[in-house]
Amino acid sequence: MRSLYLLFIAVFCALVSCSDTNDEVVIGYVEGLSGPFANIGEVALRHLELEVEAVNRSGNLPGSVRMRILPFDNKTNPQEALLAFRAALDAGVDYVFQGNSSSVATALTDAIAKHNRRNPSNPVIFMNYAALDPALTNEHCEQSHFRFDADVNMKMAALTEYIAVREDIESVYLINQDYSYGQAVATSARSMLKQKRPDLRIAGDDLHPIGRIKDFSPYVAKIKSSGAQAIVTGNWGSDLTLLIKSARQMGVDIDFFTFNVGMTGGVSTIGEAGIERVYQITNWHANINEQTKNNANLYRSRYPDVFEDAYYGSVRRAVRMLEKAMIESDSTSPADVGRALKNMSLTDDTGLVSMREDNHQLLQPLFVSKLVRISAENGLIGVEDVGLGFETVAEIYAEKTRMPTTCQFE
Amino acid sequence: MSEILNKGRLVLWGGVAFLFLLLPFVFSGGFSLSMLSQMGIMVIFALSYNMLLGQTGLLSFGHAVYFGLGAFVTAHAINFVEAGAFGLPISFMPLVGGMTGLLFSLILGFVTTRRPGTPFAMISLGIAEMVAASALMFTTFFGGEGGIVTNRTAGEVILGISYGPQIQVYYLIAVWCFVSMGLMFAITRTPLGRIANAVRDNPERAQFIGYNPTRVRWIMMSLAGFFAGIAGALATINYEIITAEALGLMASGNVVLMAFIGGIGQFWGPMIGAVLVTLLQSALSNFTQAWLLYFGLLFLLIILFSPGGISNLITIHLPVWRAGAVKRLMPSYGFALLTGAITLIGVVGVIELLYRGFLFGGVHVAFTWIVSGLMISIGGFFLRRAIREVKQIWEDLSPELARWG
Amino acid sequence: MGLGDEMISKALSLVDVRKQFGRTKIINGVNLDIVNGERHALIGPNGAGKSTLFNLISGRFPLSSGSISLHGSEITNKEPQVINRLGLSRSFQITNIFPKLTVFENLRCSVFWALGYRYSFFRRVSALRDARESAEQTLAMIGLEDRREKMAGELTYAEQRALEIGITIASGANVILLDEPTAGMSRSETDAAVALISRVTEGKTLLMVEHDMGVVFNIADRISVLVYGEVVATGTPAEIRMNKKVQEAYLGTQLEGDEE
Amino acid sequence: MEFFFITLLNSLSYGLLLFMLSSGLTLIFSMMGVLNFAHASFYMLGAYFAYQTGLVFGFWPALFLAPILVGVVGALTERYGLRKVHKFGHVAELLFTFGLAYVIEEVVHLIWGRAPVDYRIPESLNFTLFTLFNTQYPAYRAFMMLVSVGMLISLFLVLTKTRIGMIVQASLTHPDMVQALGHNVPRVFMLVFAGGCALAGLAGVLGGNLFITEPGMAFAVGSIVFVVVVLGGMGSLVGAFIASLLIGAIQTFSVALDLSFLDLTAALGVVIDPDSKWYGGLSITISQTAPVLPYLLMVLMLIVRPRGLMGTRES
Repeated sequence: MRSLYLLFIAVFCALVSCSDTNDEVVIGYVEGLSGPFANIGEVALRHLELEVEAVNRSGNLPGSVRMRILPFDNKTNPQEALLAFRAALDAGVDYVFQGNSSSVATALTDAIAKHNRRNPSNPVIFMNYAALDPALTNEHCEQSHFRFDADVNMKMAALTEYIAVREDIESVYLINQDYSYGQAVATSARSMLKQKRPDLRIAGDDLHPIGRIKDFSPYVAKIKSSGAQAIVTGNWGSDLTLLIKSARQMGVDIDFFTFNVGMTGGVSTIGEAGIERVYQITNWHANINEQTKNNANLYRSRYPDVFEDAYYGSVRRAVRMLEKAMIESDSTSPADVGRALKNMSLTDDTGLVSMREDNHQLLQPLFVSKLVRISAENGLIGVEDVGLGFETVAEIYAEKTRMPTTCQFE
Repeated sequence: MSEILNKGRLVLWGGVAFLFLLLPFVFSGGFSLSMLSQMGIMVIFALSYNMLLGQTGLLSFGHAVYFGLGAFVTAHAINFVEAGAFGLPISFMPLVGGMTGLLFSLILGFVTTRRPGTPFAMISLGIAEMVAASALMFTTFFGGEGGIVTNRTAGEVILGISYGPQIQVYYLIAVWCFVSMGLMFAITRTPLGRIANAVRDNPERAQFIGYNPTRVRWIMMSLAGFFAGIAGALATINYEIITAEALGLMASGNVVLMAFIGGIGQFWGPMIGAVLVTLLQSALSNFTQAWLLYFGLLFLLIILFSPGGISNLITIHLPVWRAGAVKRLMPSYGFALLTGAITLIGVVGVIELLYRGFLFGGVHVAFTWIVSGLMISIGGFFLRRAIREVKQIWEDLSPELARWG
Repeated sequence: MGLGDEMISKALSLVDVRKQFGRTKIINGVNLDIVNGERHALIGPNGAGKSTLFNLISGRFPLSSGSISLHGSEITNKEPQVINRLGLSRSFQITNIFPKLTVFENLRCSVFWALGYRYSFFRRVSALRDARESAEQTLAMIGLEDRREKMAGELTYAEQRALEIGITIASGANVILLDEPTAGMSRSETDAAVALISRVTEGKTLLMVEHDMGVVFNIADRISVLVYGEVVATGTPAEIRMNKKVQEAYLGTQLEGDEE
Repeated sequence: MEFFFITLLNSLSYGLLLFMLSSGLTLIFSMMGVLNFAHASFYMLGAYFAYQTGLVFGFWPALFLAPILVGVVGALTERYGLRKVHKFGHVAELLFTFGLAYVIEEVVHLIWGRAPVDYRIPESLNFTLFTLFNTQYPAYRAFMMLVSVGMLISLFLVLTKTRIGMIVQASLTHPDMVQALGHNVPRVFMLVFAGGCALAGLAGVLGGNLFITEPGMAFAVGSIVFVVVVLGGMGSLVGAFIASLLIGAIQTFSVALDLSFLDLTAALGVVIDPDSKWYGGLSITISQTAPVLPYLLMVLMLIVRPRGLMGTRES
């Protein structure tokens, strides 16, 4: 009922153009809350809520102000997102959180930057916790945009560091969704593997239309006949699940290096088919150390009835850095906070994370982890209550993921 | 010079212009202004769609293709202007979109308009699928996931108009919307417009009065593509970004819903639909996550009970109004409204409970369940009676109304 | 151009026209000349192929073989709209109008092409005086002035039949084909229809299919009899009445036909 | 060789699944003239019903129960929805099913949530049937093929050997005549609609666990089924069968073709620089376009031969 109340306030404010009061920082959560991707939006909203509650409990913000979340539905559509952004502005939002869908993120980055240029007295900051398009911290970078997840190239750099030491893998197969994100994964995989493992054979490089393949078995047959020992894929959602299930059904014993398997519903639909075979590259998972396990349990105890488990480490980092920036700048105004965020560092549950000044990209350790069965012996925390969890197989230091940038702030 | 410039119509169009002028003063918030701009764009788009469905009888599931292509080409054109490659004021950019829409609908229309009905619907769906798929694949032109970003302030500042502030963009849209509405209305009053109606009603007979139905459909489709392109260009200017979603199947489906909910039988029906649907999508979605469900249910209800859409509901009451019989309908309408509202609240209660129950789990709301259930059953029971009563009065009235036809 | 008087005086000329659907032969080599300005009736028992012949002439169906010319120019297998533009207009046995247009609009649409407005989308119909006057003239002729603004689909059957004829003649085509204009009408309605037909086809060439012999003998200058896809006789009403073959094949067995 | 045989088997099983989906649509389309936009939604309902009933009764009863339940939903849809809209014409009917697809998807969200549900292949069928060269062929795929062939045969028997089947069959080609003969055509319509939906439901039961059961599954197959029906020809089950296998083959085999325009230009001696503006467009391979090919085929077919491969009527 709480979220109903929040929604009500949001709309009410949108209609009567009320402005925020001084003792509150309004965080606009502009995310897809209806339609096919609504569940992901809900999950991240709960992460955000948990962190904001923690910040408010500690009460360290200057002038003992509190953070308040206003959710806005962007329907996972760039145009609708801009409408939602207008509504958020009317409601007095100073900080916008968004992450699912790079097309929405691009639209928002651009719209917020234009808004800030046209209304310098009332700037807004965009906290991007999951949109991975490298352009956002390169050619499309903006002063007002900060990214807290690693982008596609950084993740690929980390993943290829790991593949470089896996000498048992002699050939890999690239299969990706045919749109800019999948194409970016394929391109960076090709160039980085060539550099780090010149001996490695790329047995195939397929792009398939996104969300349209029902039966992956022809792809699997092709992969099988190529003799590859591992698959590198940026696929997400059913395109990933179907690929893995199909391979296992046909008895193709092969490693999967993925970006998004831990997303809600991923593990439970892949299930046993993925044990010991599916790897992911992320900035957070539950079984990195005792602290991350604690945080995972916190999430579970705050939301005992929900289906998913903690996933978004970057939401946590975004909120914590926002808090720290407000305390350090002794202000809650986006202009000051933005300056403080620019080169901020923070020790989080996985270690030191720091914001790059030159392109507003967070540098953080990344982890390659493997899907395993959890048991009392290994003491791992499972996800989605199916007896499976992730186990770290490699940690890639933050500096290793620093990429050259073309970003030039105006 | 009689028909268009007659007094009544002049007053009506003047009123519309005045309304366009006045609206931003009433709804001045940033969100309201953006929503009004969106409505203006959708009004053009829905009206252009109705040139196909309502006026020519072509059910298209791919009209957003022309909207989207117009929008993309405009985005590139604005970027060329910014780069100094050529100079066209932003105010006239919609023409670029329009010509793009026209070009593509000329090409695609040539091969698709030979048959109306289901084959046409299927071809349009197939073409829409192909265009949408290519839009994701060809990232050079369509910009990939990020789409094409533009800057509407790229042109020179003319008369203090930079198109920086939203209000200026709103008035640009308002002007184009008004002009497009006028043109599209005028087309219905031309020989082509009338023959399009004839082809819709009876394509075979049209042949025997000298017309080639395929040619008529083709021309109408091209004109519809032109106006869809204008709408697309305005969307580019308004949002300053255009992504592949704009020409996807969802966008095409959306305009079908708009036109049909508003009513395809009257020229102004789709305008109501565009305004209402935009309002529902933007406002209702802020209230509830189940807005898509309500939206779908509304659509089904309209098809089931008023296939002429909302505009038809209004039109059938005109004779009643003229006959001065509104008073006789009032009590039963009031009764139906009351019982309908009760039922609706019950249904909304159940739906919201389900959504929330599954999202946040274990909400113990037995009381709300019972109340909602009671409201549905009691409200529904009386609603049926109310509807029967309304029907009865209509039947009683019909001989009287025939005179006022 | 070498066209003799003989050719010019023929409004419509059918040479060995044949049509078969699958293996079923419907029209078996019809030769028929319709003289300019005459009123010609086509009669014959059910299934003789009268309506099919109309459909062949007006371009609705393609011919299997043979040729048809209109005022000396070839129209074989041309599209219906092309034939119509050459001055041949037809009505249908089953009412074929534009149900969601008003009566007036039905008639006005029928004159646009003939007046040269084609696919124009930059002229206002209200400004087209000639179209309006022409439509109003036809409206008066078919006697539906008081139904002017009514939806054609809401008219009574007899009114729709009148409108059907109105649409057919509105464009001023000089060869008119009427397919059973009085089918399904009462006696008095039929009389009105006959009067209407005589009035509107004044000075034009008329070819009509009709079952009602009263109507046929009342209107027609000449009559052709079609039996099993062949013309067995052509002549004046008096000649046809006397013709033995016709009496055997047609009049003797079945005078009142219903539908083909 | 191994690739060829495995892909052949895969294309066959995919084609048969498509046929299960499209046979129902063809029946409905040819009899009622309604292109059921919500057909794929009934496929989805089949999967979800099977998941739900499977939780209680297990997979085998669900295999029968779920299609029946979907059929009931279909019958109700026809009785209280389509039949009322019928008098407003085909466009209204089409739009009704279009709206219904929206509503069904949202209702599925409402009941089962937006994440995929864990609908699994039953243990008794989760084994490798045989190993061809060294690729395993899962038993469940074979089972699916068996069921669809069984369905094909029983559909054939029902249509040719039973009275109701005769009426349905006659209605496929001569709907007016059947009506004239005094059959209760509305009831036949309802039965056909329910039956068509049940067939889609059966496909859902079998496809839901082989692939994935989630709210997006209807959209993923929605339009491909239309392609099958249009390609095969309206009113022709045989056509639908051929088109299903054809599309199955096209989609599976084209995956293997890595040819692109670049290869063509390379063969002509022109090498395109990867940095060139045109590289992106020209480097698209046939395998990338695989899923678009059916739509291209459909559009071409509608333009060239609108009645489809085996169809008898245009619409």
